[in-house]
Amino acid sequence: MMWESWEAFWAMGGYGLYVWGSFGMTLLCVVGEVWLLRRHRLQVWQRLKRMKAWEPQ
Amino acid sequence: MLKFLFTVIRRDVLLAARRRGDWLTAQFFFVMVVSMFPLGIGPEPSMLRTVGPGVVWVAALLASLLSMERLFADDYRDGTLEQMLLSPYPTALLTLGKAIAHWIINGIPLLIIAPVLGIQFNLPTEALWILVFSLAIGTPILSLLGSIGAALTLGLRGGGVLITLLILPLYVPALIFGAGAVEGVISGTGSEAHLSLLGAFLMMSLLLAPWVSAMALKVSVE
Amino acid sequence: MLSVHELACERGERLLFKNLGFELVNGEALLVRGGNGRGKTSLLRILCGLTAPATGVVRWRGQPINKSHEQYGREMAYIGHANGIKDDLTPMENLRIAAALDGRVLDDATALAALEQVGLSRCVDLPARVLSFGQRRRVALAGLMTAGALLWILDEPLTGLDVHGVVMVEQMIRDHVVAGGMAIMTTHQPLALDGLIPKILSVGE
Amino acid sequence: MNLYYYASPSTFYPLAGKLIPWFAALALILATVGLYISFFVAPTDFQQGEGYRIIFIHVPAAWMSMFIYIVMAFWSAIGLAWNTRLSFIMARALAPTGAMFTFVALWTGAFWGKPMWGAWWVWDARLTSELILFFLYVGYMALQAAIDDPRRADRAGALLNLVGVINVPIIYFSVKWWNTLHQGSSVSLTRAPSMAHIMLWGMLIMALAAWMYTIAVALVRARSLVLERERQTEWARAQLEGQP
Repeated sequence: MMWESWEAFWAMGGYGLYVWGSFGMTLLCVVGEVWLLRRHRLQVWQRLKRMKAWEPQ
Repeated sequence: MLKFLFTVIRRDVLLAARRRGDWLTAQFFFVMVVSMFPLGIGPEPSMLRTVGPGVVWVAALLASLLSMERLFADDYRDGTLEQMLLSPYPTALLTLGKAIAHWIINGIPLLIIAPVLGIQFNLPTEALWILVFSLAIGTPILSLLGSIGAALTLGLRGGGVLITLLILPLYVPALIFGAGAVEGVISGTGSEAHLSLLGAFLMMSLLLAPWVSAMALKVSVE
Repeated sequence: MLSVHELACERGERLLFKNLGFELVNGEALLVRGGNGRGKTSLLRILCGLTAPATGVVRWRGQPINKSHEQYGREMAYIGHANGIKDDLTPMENLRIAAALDGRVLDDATALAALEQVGLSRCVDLPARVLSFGQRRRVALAGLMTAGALLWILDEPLTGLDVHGVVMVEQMIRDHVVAGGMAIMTTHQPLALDGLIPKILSVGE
Repeated sequence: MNLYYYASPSTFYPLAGKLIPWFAALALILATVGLYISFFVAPTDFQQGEGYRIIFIHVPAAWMSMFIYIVMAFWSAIGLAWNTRLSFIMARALAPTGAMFTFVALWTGAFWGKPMWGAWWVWDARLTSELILFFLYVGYMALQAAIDDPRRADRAGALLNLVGVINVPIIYFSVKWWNTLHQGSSVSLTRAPSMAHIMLWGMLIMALAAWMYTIAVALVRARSLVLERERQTEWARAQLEGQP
C-alpha cells in the first residue's frame, strides 16, 4: 500500500481539491448522463404508449 | 455556366442596391462594434495597437454573420429560391454565386472601412496595408463558410443565433491567420506565413464550401 | 414523357401516400385531388424534384429526374404557393432575371407581351411590393408563359385570382395542353378547361 | 454477413438491448481496474506530486472527445452515402456523450492547470482546441434540437459534422501555431516528464473503460431514438407491449 493513511489518501499530497475536484466532476457527469438517459427513455416509452393507445393502427 | 454565376451575383447585388438601408445597417454595425472597444478597455495607444488587429477581425466575423442569416432566407420566403434550385444549372454554382455576391456586398465595404478603424487603434501604416490585405483574403472565407450555416439553418426558429453557434468555431483558423498577419507586422516577425496559410484556407473553402452549402440547401428546402 | 412509379412520401414520421404511379404524355393534363394535408403539395414538390421521395422514381423522357437535372430544369416550370417574385424588383425585371437564371434569353417585347396578356401592362415599371397578391400571382403566370416549358406543375394556380384571372388561367392551361404541352395541377376550386378533360389523381385516400 | 440485416431497426433494437449490459459491465470493471492503477499502483510524480493523477481522467477524456467526433463523422458519411437511417441515429446518439467528455477534459484541464500554472484557465493549445471542439459539439446538438423534421435533422447534422471534422485538424493546427507565436505555457499535462509505463497503462485502461461506457450509453440512446422514429411499425408496437 502506498498511502500511509486515509487522511493522506484524501489529501493527495496537498492536491486534494484538484484531484478530487476532477474525479468528482467526472463521476457527476457520468452519473448525471446515465440518470438523464434513463429518464429520457422512460419518458419516450410513456409518450409512445400514450400515442399508441390514442391512435390504434 | 459562367453566365448563370454572373446572373446570380448581379441579381443579389441589384437586390442589395434596392435595399440600401439593410446594407448600411451591417456596415455601421461593424464600425460601432470596433469603436466600442476603446471605450471598454481605455484609450492607451500601445494597448490599442496590440488589440487592434484582433478587434477589427472579430468585428468583421460578427458583421459577416449578421448579414449571413438573410443570404437564403429572403429568397426562401418569397419562393425565388425554389425557382433557382429548379434552374438547369448545378446548385453548387448557385451557392457559390450567392457567397460571392455576399462578399461583394458585405466584404468589400469592410476592406474600405477597416483602415479608418485601424487608424483609430493607432496601427502603423504597413500594418494597415496588411490588415486590408488579410481581410481581402479572409472575408471571402467568411462568406463561403457562412453560406453553409445559412443553408443549414434556413427557415428555422432563431436561425440567426443558431448560425452564429454553428459557424463561429469554423471561422477560428481565418481569425487566427488574419489577425496574426497584422500582428506579425507590428511585432516585426513578418506576415507572409500567416497570409499564405490564410490563402490556403481560402482555396479549400472555395473548393468545398459551395458543394456542402448546396447539399445543405437541398436538405433544408425539402 | 413523365412516368411515376411506386412513389411514397413521408412527412415527419407520417406516411402521406404510397404506391402512387401514373403516366403523362403530350397533350394531357392531370388534376391532383385530395383534402388538406393529404400530400398534394408534397407530391408536386417531388414531381418537380425539390423533394426526394421516400421510395419510387419520377422519370422524364425515361431518365430519373435527379439524373437529368439539366434537361428537366429546362423543360419543366413550377409555380408553388409562393410566387417566386422579388418584391423589390419590377415585374419586368423579375421576368428578365428569372429567364436569365434559366439560361434563356428574353427580349423586352416578349416580356411586355406576356405581362400585357396577364393584364399587368400598367404595372410594368412598379416594384412588385406595391402590387396586390393577385397581381403578383399574375406576374408569376407571365413568367410561366415566357418560360416556354413543356411541363407545367402548378400548385393552386387559382388562389388569389379574381374571376377574370381564373378564366385567364383556364385559358392558358387549355392552350398549353392543346398545343401539345403537359400540365399537372392542384386546385380546390372548380376548373373549367372547356372541353379538355384532365386525368384525375386522388392522393392519400 | 448481411450488413443490411444489422442496419434494419427491427434487428438492431433487440440486439442492442442484449449488448448493453455487457458493455456496461465491461466499462465498470475496466474503470475499477483503471482507478486502482491510478490511485494505488502509479507512483508519485517527483515533479508534479500527486496532482498529476488527474491525467488518468484528463487524457482519456480528451482522446474520447476527439475519437467520438470522428466516429460521428464516420456514421454521418455512411448515412449520407447509403441513406441508412441507423447511421444518422448512431451519430446523433454519440453527440451528447462526446460533449460530456469534452467538458470533462476542459474541467480536469482547469483543475490541473490551477496548481501547475497558477491559473484556472490558460490559453494552452490543447485546452483551446478542446474548447472549440466543445463549441462544435454544442453547435451540432443545437442544430439537431432546432429541426423538427427527423429526416432533415439527420442530414443537416451530418453535413455540419463532416464540415466540422474537416475543420478540426485545421483548427488544431492554427491554434497550435497561434500558441507558439504567443509564447504559450510550456508545461504540458500530456508531456509529463516521467511518463512511466504504468501511467500509460492506467490511461489506456481508463480510455478503454470510457469506450465501453460510450458504446453502452450510445446504444441506449439510439434505442430510444429508433423506437421513437419507428413507432408506427409492427415490431415497435409489439415492443411497447413489454417493459422499458
